[in-house]
Amino acid sequence: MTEKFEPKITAFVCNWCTYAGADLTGTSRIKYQSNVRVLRVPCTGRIDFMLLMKAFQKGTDGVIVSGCHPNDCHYTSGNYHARRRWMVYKDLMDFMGVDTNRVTFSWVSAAEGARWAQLVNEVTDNIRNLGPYAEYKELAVAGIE
Amino acid sequence: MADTFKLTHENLDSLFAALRKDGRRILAPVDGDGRTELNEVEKPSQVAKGYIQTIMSAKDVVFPKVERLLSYTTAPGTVELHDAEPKALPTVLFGVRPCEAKAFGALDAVFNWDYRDKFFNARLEKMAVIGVSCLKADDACFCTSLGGGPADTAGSDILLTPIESGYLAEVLTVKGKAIQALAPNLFTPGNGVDKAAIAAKLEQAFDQPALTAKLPGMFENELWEDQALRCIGCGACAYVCPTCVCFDIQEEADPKQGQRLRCWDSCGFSMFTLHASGHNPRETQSARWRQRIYHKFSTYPERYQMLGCVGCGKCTRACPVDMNLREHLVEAANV
Amino acid sequence: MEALKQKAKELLQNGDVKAVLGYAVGTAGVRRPHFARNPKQVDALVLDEKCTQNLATYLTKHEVKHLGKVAVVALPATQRALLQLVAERQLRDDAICLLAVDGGEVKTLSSGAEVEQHLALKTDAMPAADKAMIEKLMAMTREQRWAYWQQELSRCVKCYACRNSCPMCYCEHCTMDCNRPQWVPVASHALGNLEYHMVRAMHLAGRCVECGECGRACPVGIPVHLLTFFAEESTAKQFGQRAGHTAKLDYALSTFKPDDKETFIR
Amino acid sequence: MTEKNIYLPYLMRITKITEESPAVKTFRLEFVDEVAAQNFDFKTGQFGLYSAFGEGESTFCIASSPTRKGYIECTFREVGRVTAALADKEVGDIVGFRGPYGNVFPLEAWKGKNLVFIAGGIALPPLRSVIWNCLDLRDWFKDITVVYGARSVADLVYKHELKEWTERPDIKLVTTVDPGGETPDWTGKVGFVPPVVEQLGLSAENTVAIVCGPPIMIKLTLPVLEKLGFAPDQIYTTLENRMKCGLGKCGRCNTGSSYVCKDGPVYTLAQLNELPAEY
Amino acid sequence: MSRIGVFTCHCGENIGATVDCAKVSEMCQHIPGVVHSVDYKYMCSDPGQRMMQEAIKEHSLDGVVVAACSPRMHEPTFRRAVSNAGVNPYMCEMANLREHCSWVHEKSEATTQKAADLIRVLVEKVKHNTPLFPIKVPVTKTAMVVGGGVAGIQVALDIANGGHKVILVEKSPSIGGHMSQLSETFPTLDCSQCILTPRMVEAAQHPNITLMTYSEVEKVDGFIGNFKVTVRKKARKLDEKLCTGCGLCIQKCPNKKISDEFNEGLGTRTAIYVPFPQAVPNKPVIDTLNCTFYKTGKCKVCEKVCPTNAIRFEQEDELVTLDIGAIVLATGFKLMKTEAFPEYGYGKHKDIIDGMQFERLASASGPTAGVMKRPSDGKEPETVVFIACSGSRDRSKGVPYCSKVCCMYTAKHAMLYKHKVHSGKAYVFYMDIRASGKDYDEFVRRAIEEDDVKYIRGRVSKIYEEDGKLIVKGADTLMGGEQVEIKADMVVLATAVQSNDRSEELAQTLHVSYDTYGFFAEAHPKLRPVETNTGGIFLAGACQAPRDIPESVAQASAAAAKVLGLFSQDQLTREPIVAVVNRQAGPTFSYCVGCFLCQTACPYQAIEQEHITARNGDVIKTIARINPGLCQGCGTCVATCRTKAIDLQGFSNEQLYAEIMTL
Ligand SMILES: Cc1cc2nc3c(=O)[nH]c(=O)nc-3n(C[C@H](O)[C@H](O)[C@H](O)COP(=O)(O)OP(=O)(O)OC[C@H]3O[C@@H](n4cnc5c(N)ncnc54)[C@H](O)[C@@H]3O)c2cc1C
Ligand SMILES: Cc1cc2nc3c(=O)[nH]c(=O)nc-3n(C[C@H](O)[C@H](O)[C@H](O)COP(=O)(O)OP(=O)(O)OC[C@H]3O[C@@H](n4cnc5c(N)ncnc54)[C@H](O)[C@@H]3O)c2cc1C
Ligand code: SF4
Ligand code: SF4
Ligand code: SF4
Ligand code: SF4
Ligand code: SF4
Ligand code: SF4
Repeated sequence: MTEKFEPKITAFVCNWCTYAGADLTGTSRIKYQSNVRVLRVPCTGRIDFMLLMKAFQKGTDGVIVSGCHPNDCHYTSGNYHARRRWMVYKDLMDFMGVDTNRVTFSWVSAAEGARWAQLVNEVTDNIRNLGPYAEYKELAVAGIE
Repeated sequence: MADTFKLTHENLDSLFAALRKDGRRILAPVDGDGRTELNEVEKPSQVAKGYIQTIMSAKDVVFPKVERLLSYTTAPGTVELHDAEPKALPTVLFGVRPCEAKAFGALDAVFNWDYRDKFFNARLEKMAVIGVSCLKADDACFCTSLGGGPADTAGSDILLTPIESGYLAEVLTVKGKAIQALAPNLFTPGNGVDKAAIAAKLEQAFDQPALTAKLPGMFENELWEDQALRCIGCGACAYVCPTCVCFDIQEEADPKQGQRLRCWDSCGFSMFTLHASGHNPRETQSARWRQRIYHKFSTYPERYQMLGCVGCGKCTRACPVDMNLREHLVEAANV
Repeated sequence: MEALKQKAKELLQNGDVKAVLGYAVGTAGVRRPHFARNPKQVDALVLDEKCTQNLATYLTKHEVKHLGKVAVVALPATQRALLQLVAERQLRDDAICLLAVDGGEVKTLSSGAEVEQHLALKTDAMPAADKAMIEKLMAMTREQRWAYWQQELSRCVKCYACRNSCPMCYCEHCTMDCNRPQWVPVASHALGNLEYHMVRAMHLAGRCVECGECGRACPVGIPVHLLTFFAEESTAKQFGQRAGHTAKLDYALSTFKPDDKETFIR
Repeated sequence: MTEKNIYLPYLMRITKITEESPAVKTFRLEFVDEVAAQNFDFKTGQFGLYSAFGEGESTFCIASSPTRKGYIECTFREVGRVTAALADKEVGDIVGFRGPYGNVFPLEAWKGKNLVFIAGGIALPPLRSVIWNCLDLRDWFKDITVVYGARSVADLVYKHELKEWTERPDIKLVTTVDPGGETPDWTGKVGFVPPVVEQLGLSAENTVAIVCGPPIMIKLTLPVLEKLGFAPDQIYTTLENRMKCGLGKCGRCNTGSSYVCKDGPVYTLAQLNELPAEY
Repeated sequence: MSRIGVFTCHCGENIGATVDCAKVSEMCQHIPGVVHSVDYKYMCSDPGQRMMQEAIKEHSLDGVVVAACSPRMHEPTFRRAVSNAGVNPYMCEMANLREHCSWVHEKSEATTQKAADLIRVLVEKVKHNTPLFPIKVPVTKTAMVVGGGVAGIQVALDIANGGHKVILVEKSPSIGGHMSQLSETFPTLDCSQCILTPRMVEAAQHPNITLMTYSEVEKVDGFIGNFKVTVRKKARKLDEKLCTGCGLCIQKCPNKKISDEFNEGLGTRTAIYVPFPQAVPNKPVIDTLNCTFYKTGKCKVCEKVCPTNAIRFEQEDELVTLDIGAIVLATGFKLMKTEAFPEYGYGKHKDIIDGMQFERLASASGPTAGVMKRPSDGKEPETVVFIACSGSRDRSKGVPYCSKVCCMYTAKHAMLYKHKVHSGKAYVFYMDIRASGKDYDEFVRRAIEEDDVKYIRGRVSKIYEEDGKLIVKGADTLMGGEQVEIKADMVVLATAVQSNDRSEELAQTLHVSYDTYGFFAEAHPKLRPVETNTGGIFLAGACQAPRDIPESVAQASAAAAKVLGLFSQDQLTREPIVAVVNRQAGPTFSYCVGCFLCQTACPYQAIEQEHITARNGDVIKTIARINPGLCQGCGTCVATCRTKAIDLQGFSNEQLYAEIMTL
């Protein structure tokens, strides 16, 4: 493999804050790296941990999960529920040996266009340094005779 | 009739070396973490001592828990199919018990009944069994009730019976002979040891032919519901069973490519026969439990003129709620 | 023991219950669940430290529900499971009849509230060995933990004994059975096994009553209970809510506090 | 020795799709491979496993008649993962097909007899194959009567063919819909299948009845047939136990020692009476 | 399905300059399911939309992906366009090539590739989209206002004037709330009764308003547009229709020494009474706790004197169930009691009073007819100390929040006192002066500058009695913490504004959220300040947080506007992005096992129980049901449900799964 490693980043973002924030990044013409693919959901509350699991199966090297800041949830408390879910899921992933450096949880509001760009760049650089997340990807082909 | 030889411990060491040199992997029961399971070994010293049975059966050598049946790539308007070739490694199964050795016959009956299953056959062909007779039996065992026995030769290519200073070796089949031919001088002439005297003693627990004869008339007996009440409907018994052959075919795919996998399944699962309409021919756990018994002791004899159970007792040992098959069969036989 | 048998017979004879679910001696002396449906079958009941199964598992099974009211010989873990089942509306008070044995005394607990009261007197923490194992795992590097679980889970055959023996895995249609979409691969390969156990542990976070039944049930000896224990401890530690302690719903993952910690959030 | 992979399907191209009723479609499938097409043969009553690549396989009977060469047809209802994926397909798309499997309707044995086909709902497909087969061998048989019922007019499948059968003199078609399922211009009967059968005044004499439909319909129709004097071995039906392989291996479809995939799907009532009721 | 069209927009140069749109369009041609893929300069323009509609017809497309700007911008546009071409609007998705791609990346291969990827993901989504139809909910155009303070009265009047029926439920015998107790009001010092009473009368006489005083909400079922509210009409022991309000009964009632709530315990009333002379309705109630007849079985004087025979001793509470479309909560607040302060003697000193008591002392209609007399001995107080922030902004002993009105009413009180007792001295202890309303700071200045009220910045540490005087000890922080000691005749504590007793209970009855202090929670602190989380229930006045009159009234009108907006439709049309619980054939009926763990996760209490019954009525299974009238489509329940029994339309499991699988 001579090709330079370009990480695959998947972002799960809520419609009202982070997606809108990322829109603002666009309208402000702030540049960031193009590795990220954004999946829009209504609310962080909708982000089932299984979605993250599947993203890793499909070879994502890094995941961003982001939504409204606490107290700013469009649905008042979806993000609070999501936050608890992440707290446990992150713990569990770590316990099972999944690399939690591969998941970045964040709050990016609709006003934080610059923050979104910064977040994506940080995560992309970080994952580029960590290298491909082979462990999980390889699971998908292992164990079949 | 089989040719009987002696195989000393040292010679067994050499036989292992010879087998490995011939490019075969040797799978044998190995102790670890309080369990005895089949694992690849290099020398006899690695083989577990004192075990009665492994928990899992050896069936995954010929019928792995997941196996690729085919794969394909798709693009708009086209599908390209790729046949799958089983990765059948030359394998010697060492130390499996006579009951388990016999079980391959029950698998063969299903896999080659009418349609021949190339995956099973490719693996079976590359496999040879060096069975080892049992000197001990436990409360789960009931091979003798099913026409087998602790030193039964059926299914083994070579059957070893431990004797002082080594083994009595019965070379039983062409495959057995081929193994012997790898190092003929290791097999020294055997004398007339009384196998039966050495092997474990296990009383016949019930009259199987009589049971088989009466099962068709007992279908509606409430015994089944009584017995099944404790069963939690998991797949442990089927998954450890050397003869259980039920499988599921599953698709794993993304928009561009996919593969079709065969994986173990169990008739005890509540979804096993469930239709999309919600209709389920075997709605209750008792119906599913009954199916397990009938399949092995009524359907098999009728269909394949053999039993679908070898009395190894693995299911009993694996069952989290101690559904003792022997005990249940005795109960049925006494109805 | 005699008191228990006496009580069991009484209940059956009076028609208060249709069966008494307890333990009996099984193969080679192991203890097995035992349904005594008539006074004669009561005689087989035993109760000693070898009895481990969480009998609450049976209370949600169709076939057992079908019997009618069942009295259950209840270890503390069984009681916790029952409370959680009540909280999750799987059992109504009028279906509860637990026989809690303390020394020679048999106590009949016939409502969630009574069980709650009874349990409050008991402390029955996670077995030391399991605790130690979790600590040992956490002391490893992440890579070592990954290797450990990969090794352990490679033996899993997806027989679902762990799930089916779990009192809290009562779902009629488990996520694993969900095929639209097929969240978790059915096959028991590396991915299918990891994801199955990950999903199950997440489902037990905040719901696991720490009976350890799943780990005990596993025919190939995978300590899967460590996963659910860990998930439960994680919720208990972070949110102060624990499963199996109250008959009222107090599920950590469907409630929240605005000031839950979020140090990991950037 | 390389054996054939019995799980490998034929690739088939969809050449025609008919929307029969809401959620029910008929595919006409032609072999992609010429040679396979040449060698392929089946008999009425048999079934196959159809693949939607990406989702899996599903079992349907072959709904076309073996007398119509060059293609096979299947009719299916969208109920789950595979059938939904199939329902998404377009003309020109490729699907997989394994088969034919199972036993057949004994047309030879029916020679010289009257035939009564009784079908309910989506269960017409297996009968459609045999009906067309019989019509194509019309002089083998005496009277052919078809009773077909559906929940509502919209649920009737093969509307074109029903029309054709009505117009043909050599087949008597009676259609009925459940009360409430009729439309203003409905000319057929209104009522459930069993009473409609009873009113027809059929004679069991030298007649075979082929019954296919939801369990409840079958259950209520059999007594009617018995009353009319049909003996169990004069009544045929097909079973639809769940199956994964179709090859007598996966272990799902058996009822007693009879494997629906091999000994079925066609059974006489006499045979079914011998089997445990696990279907 | 799966005849999908992809329409890639250049957005002039906005996308086109960075992303190779032609190439993207070409790449999309090869995605399975895509039967048509084109690019165009301005997709949102009329010709662009027309082109799209024609393509839909020509290629019989059943799904569309528009690759253009943010869906937050033009999703409605394109969904409408698609819909006009005969395709369900929810079969259209937008890939965001502008904000999420061309505007944030440099022109490159990778950027073009990303554009194609974004489209591919959405094509997979569209394949799993299903046509959705707006949800219609009927609206009962009757509002209920709970609480008849100034806020509640204002809401009722606004809605009534908007042409809709209003039911105003007030728990006490008269409407008016706290404002009716006030003497004069800041910042204008006009007489509270004078401005409020006309409103009260207007409300009582309005043809669209039904007053239900002496009544409380017992139970609320249903959802926005369709509530069923059960109200308990407490027994007045009086036939309201017969009573003319003549007051004879009150005059003759022998039981005259009952402490008077309206006068905050500073006066007395009879057992049959109206709370205050201007009460609306002016019909008495019998206080059964204090009535001699109820205590001894004898008396019935009132019955004898009543000229219209209106007294009904046997009358019972009555439960009335009403169909209501919207509810406005305006239940106000309560004041912290002086008993709460150990350092001020636990309310034992009669001359340490709270703000409301001072209002009554100052009120012309109050127990002293507006003459300044201190409660203990009726003497005119020469020195009065006012202590602001009594309990407010006090994390340790009181409440952490600012009660908002105290600064202002304390200034008002000091002024009123000075106006009545010209020689008197008024001191105010304060922490900060928060006077940020219109004319508010001027008002405080006036107190200090014109009326010579002495403001001391600091806390009072202790008050004790000595020689008939109240010694007030405190520190003046502006003078470097110098100790001050004032000998006062009366002390007025500006005690904290708190949520009403039992407000949590009421919130639970109505399924609205409340904060730690029992104030009802607004749906969004900034953008939806008068709505609650529960659709169709709104907030006005001090029940949401401490508020003064202008704010309460403004909020009341805002809530009324929301109700009128809701009532302007015969049916509510809601986006079908709602959760649904799986249903299927028996014997399973649903994947739902009825654990109801999802119920507490839902921010909108949209999850109800549904019983699946056999023909004979036996409950076979109890499962969750999502009320589409309440569900807002956040999807939190979907992620909570273990068995995947719930799914969210528009963002379903299959859709998201398909998106990920194509990553
Ligand atoms: C011999 C035979 C002939 C059949 N002929 C037809 C036919 O002509 N037309 C037709 O529409 N259907 C027919 N069926 C039923 C059809 O096989 C099922 O409806 C279909 O397999 C559902 O598959 P699915 O993958 O879409 O459902 P899934 O998403 O997989 O879920 C539904 C589950 O029900 C299972 N299932 C299996 N067998 C049946 C069954 N018999 N009925 C209902 N569910 C079943 C499926 O395997 C699956 O596991 C036939 C079945 C058999 C056995
Ligand atoms: C001492 C003091 C002086 C003040 N002076 C001024 C001033 O000068 N200027 C100014 O602008 N503001 C002043 N305020 C603030 C003012 O009183 C409030 O802003 C105003 O009363 C709020 O009105 P409301 O309708 O929200 O609540 P409230 O006036 O409290 O009215 C609520 C009503 O709801 C009723 N209620 C409560 N619970 C229920 C229930 N469960 N069911 C039915 N009915 C119920 C109550 O009986 C009451 O009638 C002062 C406040 C205090 C404490
Ligand atoms: S059924 Fe049990 S005893 Fe029989 S072969 Fe299988 S595992 Fe052995
Ligand atoms: S018999 Fe035991 S192992 Fe088998 S399904 Fe029942 S509980 Fe599981
Ligand atoms: S694993 Fe989850 S979905 Fe499955 S039974 Fe257990 S709790 Fe239910
Ligand atoms: S019991 Fe063990 S082998 Fe079976 S599914 Fe659970 S972990 Fe896997
Ligand atoms: S929808 Fe899911 S979470 Fe809600 S009650 Fe049903 S099973 Fe439980
Ligand atoms: S989607 Fe959100 S609002 Fe709707 S029912 Fe679920 S949790 Fe409640």
